[in-house]
Amino acid sequence: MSKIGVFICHCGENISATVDVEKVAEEAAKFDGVEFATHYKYMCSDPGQTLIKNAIREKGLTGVVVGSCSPRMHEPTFRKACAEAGLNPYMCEMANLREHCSWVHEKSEETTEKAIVLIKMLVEKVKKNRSLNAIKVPITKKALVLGGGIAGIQAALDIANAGQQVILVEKDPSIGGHMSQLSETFPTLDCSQCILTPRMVEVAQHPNIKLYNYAELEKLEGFIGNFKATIRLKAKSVDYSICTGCGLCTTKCPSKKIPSEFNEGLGMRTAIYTPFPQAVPNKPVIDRENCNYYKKGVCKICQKVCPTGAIQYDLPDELITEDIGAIVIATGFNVLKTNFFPEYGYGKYPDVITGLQFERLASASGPTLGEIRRPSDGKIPQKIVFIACAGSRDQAKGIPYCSKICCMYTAKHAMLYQHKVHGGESYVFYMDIRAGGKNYEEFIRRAIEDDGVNYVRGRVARIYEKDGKYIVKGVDTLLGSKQIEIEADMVVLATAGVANAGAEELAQKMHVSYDAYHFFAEAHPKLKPVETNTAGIYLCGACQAPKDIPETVGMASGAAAKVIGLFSNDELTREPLIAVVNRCAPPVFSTCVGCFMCQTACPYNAIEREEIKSRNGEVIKTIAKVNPGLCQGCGTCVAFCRSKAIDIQGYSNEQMFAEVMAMLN
Amino acid sequence: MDELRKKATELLQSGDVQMVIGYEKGTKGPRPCFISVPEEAHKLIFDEQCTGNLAVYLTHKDLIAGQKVAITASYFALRSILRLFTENQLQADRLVVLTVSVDKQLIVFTAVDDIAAYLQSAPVPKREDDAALIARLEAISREERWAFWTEELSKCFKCYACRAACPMCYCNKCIVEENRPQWIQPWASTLANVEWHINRAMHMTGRCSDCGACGAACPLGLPIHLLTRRIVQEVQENFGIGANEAVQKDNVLSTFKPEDKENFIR
Amino acid sequence: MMEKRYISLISLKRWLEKLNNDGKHIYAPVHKGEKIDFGRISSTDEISFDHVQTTQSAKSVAFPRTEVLFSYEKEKHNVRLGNPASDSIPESVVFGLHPCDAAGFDPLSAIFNWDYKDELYNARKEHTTLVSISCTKSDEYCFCTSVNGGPGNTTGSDILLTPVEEGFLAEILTEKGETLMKADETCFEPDRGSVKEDYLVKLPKKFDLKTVQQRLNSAFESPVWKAQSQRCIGCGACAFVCPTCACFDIQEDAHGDKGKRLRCWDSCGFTLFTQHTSGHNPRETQSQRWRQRLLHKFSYMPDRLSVVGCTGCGRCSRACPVDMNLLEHLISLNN
Amino acid sequence: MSEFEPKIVAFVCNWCTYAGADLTGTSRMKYASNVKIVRFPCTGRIDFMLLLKAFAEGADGIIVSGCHPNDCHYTSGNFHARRRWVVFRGLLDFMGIDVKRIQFSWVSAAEGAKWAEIVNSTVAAIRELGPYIEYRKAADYLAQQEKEVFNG
Repeated sequence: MSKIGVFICHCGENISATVDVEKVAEEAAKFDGVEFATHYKYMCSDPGQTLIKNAIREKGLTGVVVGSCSPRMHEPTFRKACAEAGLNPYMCEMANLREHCSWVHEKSEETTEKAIVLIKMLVEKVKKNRSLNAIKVPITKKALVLGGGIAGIQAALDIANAGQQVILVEKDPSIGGHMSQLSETFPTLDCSQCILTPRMVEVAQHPNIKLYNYAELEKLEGFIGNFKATIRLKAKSVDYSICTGCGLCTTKCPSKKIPSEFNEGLGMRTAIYTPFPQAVPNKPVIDRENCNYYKKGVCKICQKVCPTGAIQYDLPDELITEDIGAIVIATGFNVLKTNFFPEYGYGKYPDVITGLQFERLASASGPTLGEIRRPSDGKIPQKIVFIACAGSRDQAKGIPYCSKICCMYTAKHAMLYQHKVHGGESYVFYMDIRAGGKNYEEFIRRAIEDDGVNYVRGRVARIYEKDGKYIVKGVDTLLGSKQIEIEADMVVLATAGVANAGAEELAQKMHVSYDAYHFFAEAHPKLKPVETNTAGIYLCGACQAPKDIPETVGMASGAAAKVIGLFSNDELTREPLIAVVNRCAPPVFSTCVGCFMCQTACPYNAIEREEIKSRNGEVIKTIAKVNPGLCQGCGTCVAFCRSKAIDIQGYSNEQMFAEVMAMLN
Repeated sequence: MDELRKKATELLQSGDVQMVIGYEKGTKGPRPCFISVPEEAHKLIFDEQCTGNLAVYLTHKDLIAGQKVAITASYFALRSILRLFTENQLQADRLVVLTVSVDKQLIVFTAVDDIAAYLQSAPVPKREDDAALIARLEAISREERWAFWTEELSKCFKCYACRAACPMCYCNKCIVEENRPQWIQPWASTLANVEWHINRAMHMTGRCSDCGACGAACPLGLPIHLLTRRIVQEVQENFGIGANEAVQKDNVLSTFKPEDKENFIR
Repeated sequence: MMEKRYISLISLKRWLEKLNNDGKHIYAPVHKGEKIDFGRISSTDEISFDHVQTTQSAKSVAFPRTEVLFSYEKEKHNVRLGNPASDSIPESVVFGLHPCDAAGFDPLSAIFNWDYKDELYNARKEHTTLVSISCTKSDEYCFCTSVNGGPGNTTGSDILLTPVEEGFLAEILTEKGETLMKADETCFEPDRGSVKEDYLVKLPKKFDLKTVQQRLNSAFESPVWKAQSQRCIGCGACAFVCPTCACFDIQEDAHGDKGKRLRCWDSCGFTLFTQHTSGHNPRETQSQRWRQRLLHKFSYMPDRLSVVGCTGCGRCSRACPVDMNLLEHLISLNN
Repeated sequence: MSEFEPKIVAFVCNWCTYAGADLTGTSRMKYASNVKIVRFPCTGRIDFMLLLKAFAEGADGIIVSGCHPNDCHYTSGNFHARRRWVVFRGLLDFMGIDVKRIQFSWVSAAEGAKWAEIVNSTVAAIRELGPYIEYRKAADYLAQQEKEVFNG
């Protein structure tokens, strides 16, 4: 039998000015199951709370309804007060007599009547409340960072420096990512490698970071604090425990004509290779697809020349599993290739290149040692055209979004060109110049004003080859859509930043959401930019959307802070207002029929499968089970469940039903 | 039909399946039958009159009892079977699905995807009478529709033949039997019946094969299958998802599109 | 008592109109969509004389599908109870039911009176007069002659009308029937001496009831139940249309502090009918439930209440969505 | 005769509309007292049966309100709810249930004024439509027992 206490607050005069609080308390005392009802000037004050606590102790109350302000304001206050008096905090409910009644209605009998009904609703609800306990989830204090670009490096270092263990997984032979390919960085024009390489080395040497290069996430199971990650270590054909990284093998390898990924195809590499001289780890791998030994069964030159005998051709892929508490996704992005553009020659013109290729040309460590030369004939282009928004903001290409970094790097490219090719002429075709950021706009102005880059507002319709020149046809919309033609020696497309190939597959593997462009989706566009919908998995860098280095680094530190925060406790404590699947005695076990339609409705992948087995291990029934570590308590599954096998604590079917019935009867 | 009987005999003889769920000649029309020995396979029939949705038996645990079974499925039953797969109620390696096409060809499905492909290519059996009644109901005023449905549904005595005949109603505790809280008044009276049928129809969203078995099962002849029919139409018209597609989708109501209709929302 | 009269169709209608004008509630077979079923009539033109069988039996005149047993109102610690006013039960006439339906009230009354005398059932039955019409037609589902009945059987009826040329032979069988006749006795003419049997449909016996009963006595563990029930989908259609099925459930119609306690039809064919709170179900499978249905009607009721729980009306078979033909199953038990 | 005062139930989500209604209060905007709010975690939680129950128990009108699309605290609960209401409304209308009595809306935590407007306009609209007796009548099986003894 319920013994409910009802406590009506005057809130000074905020409530009592329009609501007859005495009458509300008087009427409430008459409700079935109400043991005690009273009113007081300030229920949230110390004496007010003491009033409630004393009543709980003296009357042996089983539930409390406080009629006062919005529960969004003082629900924690009153629940805590109840807990202090020995009543389960979840046996306390609040009726909103202020924001939803006294403040929005005039003083009248109707207003008091409404207040009485609001109290009645919550009295009926609280009768159906159940005692709940906070949910505790143990935490494995080890983070997994996916991707060793600047985002992953920053996140890994931040977490490691906070004293937590990190596993960094990089799919390529070296960490460094796109940033290691860049020449100089805007808006300061400092050398990218100069600022990045120390960080890379720090990663390699950090006692709290375990680096797996040439590795990929194979499988992810579990949930926040308790993931189990299976990582595939791709066969390197080199025993890293013996290899000293002397590099002799790479100089002797006879397959030297393999386009270098690091140089965006503008240079060549060998079959056994380290992607670039500053690679971390600075040890080679064999590219089995291009190696003579794997292709034809003969060669083995690298093995012969290796002074330590580190080359082992039959090393297989290895699968390792790690217990992980949190994950940071930092898998980065890619750029569209030139063959995506029929109007610009489908990639068949060798001197129509992407911005990333231009970075390699401009880089001192690049194939031309930093000189701007045409890939086709090595000549220095005297006239160059940069086309911004190549693919970006183009509905027809299916990329309506802005790639965000192109305006800045195009200005940088033009500037670098002007610095390196004296007397050269550069043109930038653009739609708008987007230069929001510290010192960004100034940087653009410098390109135009100091370095004399010609900015043309308009789109390029076509590029074709004529007499060894590229004829770039476009319009200048600022000059009344005047047709212009430029005879260029070289064209650089600022191609759109796109999600990495395989991002979708990875997202599915990890049960995180992704958007229509296969970028990973943040949990909330404003308030949860580094979280994903799956608790314990965080995002940073360009895998979420194209972004520049400072933003990436900031986001990486943000994600790291989330991980460090999570790891600051041994257990995760969560509000128990979550969904639960009912269980009942055999032979029924649960009214859940295992259709798993709830699973598709859950935004948090909190619904798992549970097999109910007989004593001899035979599966009797497979039913849904809510993972309390993941469920956020939205209750969407509850409304979907046909047989009402799932219910949500705190907003249960009985509670909501009772409220509606009480309101209308 | 000979081909069907031959196949059934073969399946039973070889031990590939232990039971064939099919139709036999009944008192007035075809009725479900369960053949466990090859000698009885001659009883099997399959023609246009075989419209009852046999998929309902696939979730009868006492009947199936862990056996591998074959089923002769009508067009709509195939949809239900697809849906039961989607909802994890069937195991592909425990079921052989057969049908007879419009041009009298026996078809043995070897993969679930083949069923989907067949449904896409085979003509959907038409039910003109229902379309006409729906059109008539749409043409009259809301008040008249309410009068029509309360009159019809006031007759319902809640024998739950509609539920029992439906392959998708396999819950071991139906919402109408749930009494904490009592969502639906379980007794027979007009509003209690209206509530039941609204629930039945809503629960079919994206799951209904549109077979009409619920209406056909009703001993009082109430046109309750129009409600599920309507749901199928709503899903098609508002979300562009046809019944063949819907039954394969995890959950039509949770696979939203940001641009879904919301002209009724302020 | 038994008195024979003759009544012409025109007089019959006049008599019914008189009864209607006297304030009696008259229920008769009427067209409902494509089906024929009982309904309260306001005009005799609505009555169907032409059908083999109505969809439902006439039992709901005494045992409605949903009935209020009592109402209550809570006031803090007190509860006020309200009893349904049994004196408000209207005087009713069920017209045009067939002998198998009238006979159905015997087993029904037996069930509602074997230990507790059910007040509401008895009051409703008391206020009802049954004017039946003998059968001149039958179909493949009918088997009244095999269960002690017949197309002109008088059991249970207060008045039995048998269609003879242009009118009806009226057998006034009970005092209730006589009272009803006397509402306008001018409508009834003296008996014309028609031989009733000549007008009745001929319905040969399909099985021997005694044999079936004997077989059932030892058939509890028989595999026949499983074989017969395979097709059954476990709905309640058979029970709800049956003139003798009397299972009910008690439900609560609660609205805040007020509510009503209801009695509603239930069926032993439903899974949940026997399911315990613990999850245990003594009749777990459909075959057990099917066995219960048959044994109850053909073994337990004859044994304990001395009345067969089936009148051979065939409704269950007509209503069954999957053609569970009772007659067919009884014949197979017989053989 | 006094004017008909409709009973209106509002089913709202905790994060947007409930907070929006709080803002209406803190802004001291006045609205009709006919509406009473039931708080849910999310519109995705709102069971369609609760709407029918409200009508059966005497509500003349219903407001269902939550976060604007893309603003859901739980990312997609309101999208799920929206699909549910599309189908539900279609079915109700087909059965002749008066869908004009159900007002769906998106009210954010910042839209205190919109909440007041939604309440007032809904109250006015329901007042115009009158009490929803038509629906409640069907609930009264005692009144209908006569008809229902033989099931219609």
